[in-house]
Amino acid sequence: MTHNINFMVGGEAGQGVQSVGFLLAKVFARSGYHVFADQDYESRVRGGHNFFRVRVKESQVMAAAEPVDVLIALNKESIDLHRKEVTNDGVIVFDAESVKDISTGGNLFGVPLASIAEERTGNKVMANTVALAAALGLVGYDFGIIEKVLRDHFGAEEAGEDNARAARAGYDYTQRNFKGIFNQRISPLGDSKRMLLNGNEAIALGAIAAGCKFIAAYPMTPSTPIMEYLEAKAREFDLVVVQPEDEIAAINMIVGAGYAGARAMTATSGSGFCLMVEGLGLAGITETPVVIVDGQRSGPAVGLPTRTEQGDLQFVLHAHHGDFPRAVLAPANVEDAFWLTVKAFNLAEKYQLPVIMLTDHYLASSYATVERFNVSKVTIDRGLLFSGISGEYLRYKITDSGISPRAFPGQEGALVVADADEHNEVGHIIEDAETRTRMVQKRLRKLFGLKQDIAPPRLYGTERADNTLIGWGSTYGALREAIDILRKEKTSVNLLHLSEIWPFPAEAVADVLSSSKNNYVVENNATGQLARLIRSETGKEVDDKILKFDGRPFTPSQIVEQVKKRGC
Amino acid sequence: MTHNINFMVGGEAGQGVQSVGFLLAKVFARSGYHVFADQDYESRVRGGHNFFRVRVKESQVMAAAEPVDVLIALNKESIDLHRKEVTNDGVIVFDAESVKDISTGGNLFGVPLASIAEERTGNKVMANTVALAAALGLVGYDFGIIEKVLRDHFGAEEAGEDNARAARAGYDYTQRNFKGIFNQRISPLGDSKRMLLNGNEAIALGAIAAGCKFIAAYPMTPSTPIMEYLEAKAREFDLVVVQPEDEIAAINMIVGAGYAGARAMTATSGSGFCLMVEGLGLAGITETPVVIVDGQRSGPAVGLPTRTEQGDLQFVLHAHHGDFPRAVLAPANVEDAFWLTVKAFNLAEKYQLPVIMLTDHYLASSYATVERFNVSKVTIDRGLLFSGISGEYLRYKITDSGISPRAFPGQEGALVVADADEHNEVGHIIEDAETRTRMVQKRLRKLFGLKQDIAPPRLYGTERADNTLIGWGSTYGALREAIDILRKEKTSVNLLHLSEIWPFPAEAVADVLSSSKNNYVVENNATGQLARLIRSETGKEVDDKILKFDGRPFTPSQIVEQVKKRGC
Amino acid sequence: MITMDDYVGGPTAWCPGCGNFGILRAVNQALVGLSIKPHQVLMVSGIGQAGKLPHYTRCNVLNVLHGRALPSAAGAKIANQELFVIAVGGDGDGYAEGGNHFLHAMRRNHDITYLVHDNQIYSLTKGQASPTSDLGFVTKTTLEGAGVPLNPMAIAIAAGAGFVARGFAGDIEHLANLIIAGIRHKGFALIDILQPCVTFNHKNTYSWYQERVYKLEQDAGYDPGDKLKAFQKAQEWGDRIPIGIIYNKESPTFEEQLPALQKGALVKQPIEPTRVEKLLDEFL
Amino acid sequence: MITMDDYVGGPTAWCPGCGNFGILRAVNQALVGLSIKPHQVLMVSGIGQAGKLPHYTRCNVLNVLHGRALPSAAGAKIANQELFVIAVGGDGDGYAEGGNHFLHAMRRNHDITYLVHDNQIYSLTKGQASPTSDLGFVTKTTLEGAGVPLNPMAIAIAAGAGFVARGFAGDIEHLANLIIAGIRHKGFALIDILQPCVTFNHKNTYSWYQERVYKLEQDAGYDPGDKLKAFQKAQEWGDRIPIGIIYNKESPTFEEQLPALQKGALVKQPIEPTRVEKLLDEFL
Ligand SMILES: Cc1ncc(C[n+]2csc(CCOP(=O)(O)OP(=O)(O)O)c2C)c(N)n1
Ligand SMILES: Cc1ncc(C[n+]2csc(CCOP(=O)(O)OP(=O)(O)O)c2C)c(N)n1
Ligand code: SF4
Ligand code: SF4
Ligand SMILES: [Mg+2]
Ligand SMILES: [Mg+2]
Repeated sequence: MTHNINFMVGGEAGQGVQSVGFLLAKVFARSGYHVFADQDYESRVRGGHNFFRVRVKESQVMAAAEPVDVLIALNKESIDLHRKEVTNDGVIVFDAESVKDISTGGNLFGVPLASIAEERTGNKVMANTVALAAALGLVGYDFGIIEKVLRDHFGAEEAGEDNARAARAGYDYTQRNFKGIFNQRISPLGDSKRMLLNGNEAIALGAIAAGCKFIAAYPMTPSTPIMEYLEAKAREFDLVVVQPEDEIAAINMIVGAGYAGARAMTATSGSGFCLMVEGLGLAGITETPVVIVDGQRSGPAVGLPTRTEQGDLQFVLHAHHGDFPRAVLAPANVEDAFWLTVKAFNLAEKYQLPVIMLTDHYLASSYATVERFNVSKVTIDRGLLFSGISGEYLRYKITDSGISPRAFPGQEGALVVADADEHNEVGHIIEDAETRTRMVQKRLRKLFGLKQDIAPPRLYGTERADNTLIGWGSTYGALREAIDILRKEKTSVNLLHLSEIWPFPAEAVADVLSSSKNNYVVENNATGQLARLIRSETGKEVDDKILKFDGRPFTPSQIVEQVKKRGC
Repeated sequence: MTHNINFMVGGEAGQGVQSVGFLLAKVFARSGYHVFADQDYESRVRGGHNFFRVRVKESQVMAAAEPVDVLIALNKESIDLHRKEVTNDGVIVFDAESVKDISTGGNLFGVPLASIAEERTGNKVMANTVALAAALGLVGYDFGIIEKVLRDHFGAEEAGEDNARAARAGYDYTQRNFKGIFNQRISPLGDSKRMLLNGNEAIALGAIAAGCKFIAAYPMTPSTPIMEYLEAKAREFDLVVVQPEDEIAAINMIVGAGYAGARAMTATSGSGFCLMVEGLGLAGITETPVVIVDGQRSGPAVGLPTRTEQGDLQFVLHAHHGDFPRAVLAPANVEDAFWLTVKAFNLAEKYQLPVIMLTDHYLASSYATVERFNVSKVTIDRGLLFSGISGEYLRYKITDSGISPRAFPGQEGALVVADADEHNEVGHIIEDAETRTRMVQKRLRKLFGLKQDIAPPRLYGTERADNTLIGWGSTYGALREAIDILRKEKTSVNLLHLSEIWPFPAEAVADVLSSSKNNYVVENNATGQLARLIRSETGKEVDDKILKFDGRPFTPSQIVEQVKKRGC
Repeated sequence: MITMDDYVGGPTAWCPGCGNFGILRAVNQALVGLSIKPHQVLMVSGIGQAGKLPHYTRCNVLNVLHGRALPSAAGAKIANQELFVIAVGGDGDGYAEGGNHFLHAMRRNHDITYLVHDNQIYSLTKGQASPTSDLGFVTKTTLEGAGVPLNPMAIAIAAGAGFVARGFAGDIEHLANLIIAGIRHKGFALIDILQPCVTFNHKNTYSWYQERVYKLEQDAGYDPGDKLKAFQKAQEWGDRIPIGIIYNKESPTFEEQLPALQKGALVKQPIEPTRVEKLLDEFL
Repeated sequence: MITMDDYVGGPTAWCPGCGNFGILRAVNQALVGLSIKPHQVLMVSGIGQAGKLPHYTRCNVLNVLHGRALPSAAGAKIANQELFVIAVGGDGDGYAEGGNHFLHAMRRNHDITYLVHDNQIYSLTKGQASPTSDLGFVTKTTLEGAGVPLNPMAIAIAAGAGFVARGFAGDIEHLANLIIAGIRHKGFALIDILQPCVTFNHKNTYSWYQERVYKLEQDAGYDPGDKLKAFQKAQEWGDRIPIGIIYNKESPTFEEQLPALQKGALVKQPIEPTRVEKLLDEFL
């Protein structure tokens, strides 16, 4: 009886890889397991090769990892490409009808997916469900749970019924034909209150919880699902979701909405963010709260549209001409994604500035089980608001904190004047040196307060260690698992991880770096952008960089291997 | 007999401040003097307050500076605002007709500009010329030179004639009425072969010399004059100048032209550069040579549209998602502007990448005398070109240098495939990890060669000194003059100045910093962007920052004062 | 009662004699004519001489980036539909840099009034061609003469704008009435305003316009409800230039089609984090 | 002789049955029909399913950013007027992200042919509304139904395009002839191509289009030279959808008005640094 099993579903785009994989994840999540699932797909809609990995574990699982116990191959290519990843006692379930020229036997189990589907439901499309259940039959999972998940997913009506029937047949087929051949068994652990969701969904939920009312976004992988989710909930939650002509419109729309007093956001990826850079500074100088999600992918330009990267860090920190404050948050995982989104909206309004959420394709599209978010802990901080009439309203009143009370247009007694030119306290255009200097300083003073609101970086493992791995954003899970592996092997190593990146927690980072003999950044980019940031903020140079920029996420073992290569 | 005199012309926008100032500068430049002239004006077309300063010196003069010997006030406000800047034995020449409520005498000389103009030419507009000549009459300058400059400027016909007549009258008026009252005298030094031009003009000339054929640019202060100059010369030099719908079109047009094989450029300021960021990365991944001039001004957003700043440094270094090579050059002065523009085009083609020229409002619009450019020294390096037919042409052939031979579309036997997606050697879209990794590395390898082509920073003053001032770009002149002043006062100080900024000459900078006790960056921005860059590239933190971000340029004495404040 | 005194703004930075003064006066007259209070008005402007206008009257002001008045105005209108939102900008701002927003804001039919100060030139940047510069017009960037101009009236009609009008800064009464009609219009209202730039456009002067403009209202036979006729009318430019409402047809606005706004202005709707609970259930 | 073999490109990544295959074939047929050699052709494309097309034929390719095919194409054409420059992209690419370039490239009349694969949906990003999605069309981002669509034909006519046509991916012969006419046309030629997306657009299918399209050439009375008639024709969408040349009128191209290009392609003109000497004199 094992409690740790890795599945992979492989096939062409359009074959339903994603849906089989997701349902597989759901089945286990429902019955008490921890699950982590990531997807690998090409920038095309049909054909090519996609896969979806589902790691199932009794204890927390936080990252994608290589070894495959059960490969569900919807086409031959999946076998060819992934055979070598399958563990020694792993199995490959494939479609016996479409995959012809392959010798079965060994760990290869052919199942006539389409015929079974057709036979039981009259619909070949159900072949996917057959495959799903066949795999589960192989590990002898509880069919009741499978059925329940399918019915919940496809609805109680005919579709649910048909899927359940197809599943039963697939399940029975492997149970009947391959019983005892595959050794691993896994059984439900019991009911779970955990949620299964991906980074994009967590951000969308965070936005709704935080009272975001307006989303203007132009579709772009990997962030499109955020707007799609919000659109799906728009009616119920009184949201306005607009897909405008381009990203420039998107950012300028949310500045308009933020100025008018509605919490507003946009979501995009690097190319779209490029187009938002001017608007970012507009939010900066007009001191308008906005939240911008940048889901990173492999650049530059179009790059690899459906692949992950952490290549936007230095860009989002320095985007726009001139100096003004901003905050940059990079969630470590799905849970972080929810809470940091809430925080983003609060920081944006408290400090009246743009907040950038840096995710990436990997975090955005990977599913993880998390404890249900304790929504009662969500607080809303709308910042300093103008109260009543006391002479002329000064939108940009010079204060010690740099924060001027906000009024929303429409209030009698307070005309709200905001300007992209340098301005005086009222908001009107000025040209003189003194006012200019005071306004720049006022805006930059907000950084002092903001810095206090930035949580210190996470430290994982012992407080001191010979080796320190340093990471940021979505690599957190892989790094933690790598640390666990290394420590089991008696390496003295800990992890310093940043998810609240700007204003940079320089002292905390410098402290940890001073206390470790060797330190390595681990980054999903080509030059080590965090390493550079650390150096510019602390003067400390990290000893080495473990970099990966092929569009694929780090797995724990890849990190372990790289660390070992460096002789520690 | 003095050989160092500072003029200032003040008045409303529309009164001709710029033209009087420029002609003044020209008169002295023509007759052997070194001249530096800067302008201060508002973002409006009429009214407000503008001034134009002209420093005239027997030896090199490199920056704007405060004390005014002769103030030519075209309105009362100019007297009110600048009176205190006038030296003890300085004078103020003003329009006796429009400036009424002022008591003359002391150092105030009223001249009835308009009446004189009207009387002599029947045209009040000539009042400016009267003012110019009146001021020159006061210092007893050679009238022949004035007349020559006016005739050259306004043409031999009626306009030249009228201006010469108006000038004569103004000159005679002060000669007659104020003879001997003002003590300073200045006489021509002889014929000069020096040119008088501003940063924008130098860039435009550099572009023509370098063989730039195509300029697509959207008007934006301070860079608009570059495209305007090129348009003025388009017919003669077979240039194409296009003012498209926006900056996005501009950058994408020059990528198209660069791909097709024409040297191409654009010129803008921060806001426009924001809109070009996506196109910058397009040039990066397609490996297309383009030259982008970013004339910095006070940001963020619209900021102070007609004021200077050095606020784009970190932005242009990090603009765009993902890592790819680029070069950043920031001319120190007018001469640099010419030569670095030539270099920019060569680097762009040699390394097939975007080159950014970072100027600012101050450099762009200030006039200086420089020795005639030795154009025979201009070399053209078009980089590695594809020669003939050897199998399939590989636009992105993997090489050690990272440079792949370029072919231009239209050649038989070489189809040129360029792609903003990640691609293989041919140029077609790929998805695999290996090709991706190799392509990123190939592109980044170009930095090694590029780095060799970056000139070391300038060191001025002794090689070692107790104090080192560090600057970049247009502050060079003010810094050098500041160093001269400080050294005269026996301060041990030298200057480290960067005008070829990226790839960063880290070793050279680190060397100098290690050898000085105290070092200070001097920057026209609010946070010390170079200081941060130095730290990220060398790990060294500068001791202090002398910053100015009010939209006005540093003068030597302001730097001296700040240095002294810091106790050295 | 609202009077012109309510709309007295700060000192202006325009050239004496600039057509913008007439537009400013017409705007104020229109707001007074409609008895709208300053705090109910939001003017969103771009960058250019035109974009400065909101600073010179009294109301809520959002002066944004060059070319971006329309999306910011739309965002503000969506956030608070109770505001009278007026977008303002120049011909370069609106038809060049902002061309894409122009197209799509009309298509979506946001309920905003858009005033384009069309001086056929870039004036704040001192004299480059604009998309509406007349064919052959020589500017600092078109020494060979400008190309074929963009026809904002025709494009607006083609893009689905429901209120397409042309005004003249030299006829303040007429313009004020157009602005009133534009603000009253449910949906996107474009008012392109012929605006003499006395400094940089020495062709399209007050008298040049004066000699050419004629009022569509005075042509009893003209029906602004007919799209085809309107498109034909929109082609007129030269010896005779029509001013007035060229096309007028109401259709559902973007904002009125948004279910969320049925419950009132977004900015007035409460934030209730716990409502998200039921969504969490869906992920179990 | 040029044959279809000259235009055999790499493997495609489109869905089986996609309308793009018909367009690809028509493009190749047109190029063969015109006897143009691959190295004389430059295809510049944006990002989307449509933007991949140039990779699937054989010619010079510049595959740029989403929405930016037109300015890059214009830049390349200006640099080397000898190339046949064809810009390619989707409806989102061209009419949303690239809307501003669309307007102004037509106004300037660059001598390029622009093929818009109009599937009325964003397909590469998996099913969001495009500017041409039919009114009320439900997509992932328009669950309440899409708004009023943009009418590319009407806008093109209003913006001054000289060749405005609509093709259908399901009629390859007809489309190939349109592309031939477009390439032959001196100046900007827009060909909007009805392109069934079999995966994400289940409304505007092959048969939906098939039932509605009719050929303008077969209407002897139709005169594509009449702008007003063309604008009227451009309004037709629904039960009957005209394909063919809706508007056609040549006028001077942008490139032919550039004095520098009279001396030949820019890329072939020499670089002579010392010519700048005489300009230096002007600064003395
Ligand atoms: C992104 C960007 N590009 C360029 C500019 C510079 N700029 C300011 S105003 C203007 C054009 C002004 O013309 P128009 O919009 O017609 O307004 P006008 O001054 O004529 O009223 C330009 C190009 C800018 N501020 N921002
Ligand atoms: C600046 C930018 N924004 C968004 C995207 C994401 N994106 C890629 S293709 C596409 C739209 C595709 O629709 P369309 O242009 O109609 O082409 P189709 O795929 O339908 O052929 C989008 C939004 C991008 N690549 N770049
Ligand atoms: S430059 Fe022209 S538009 Fe601008 S204020 Fe002066 S007259 Fe008016
Ligand atoms: S998604 Fe649609 S447009 Fe894209 S390849 Fe498939 S069928 Fe064609
Ligand atoms: Mg204008
Ligand atoms: Mg499409």
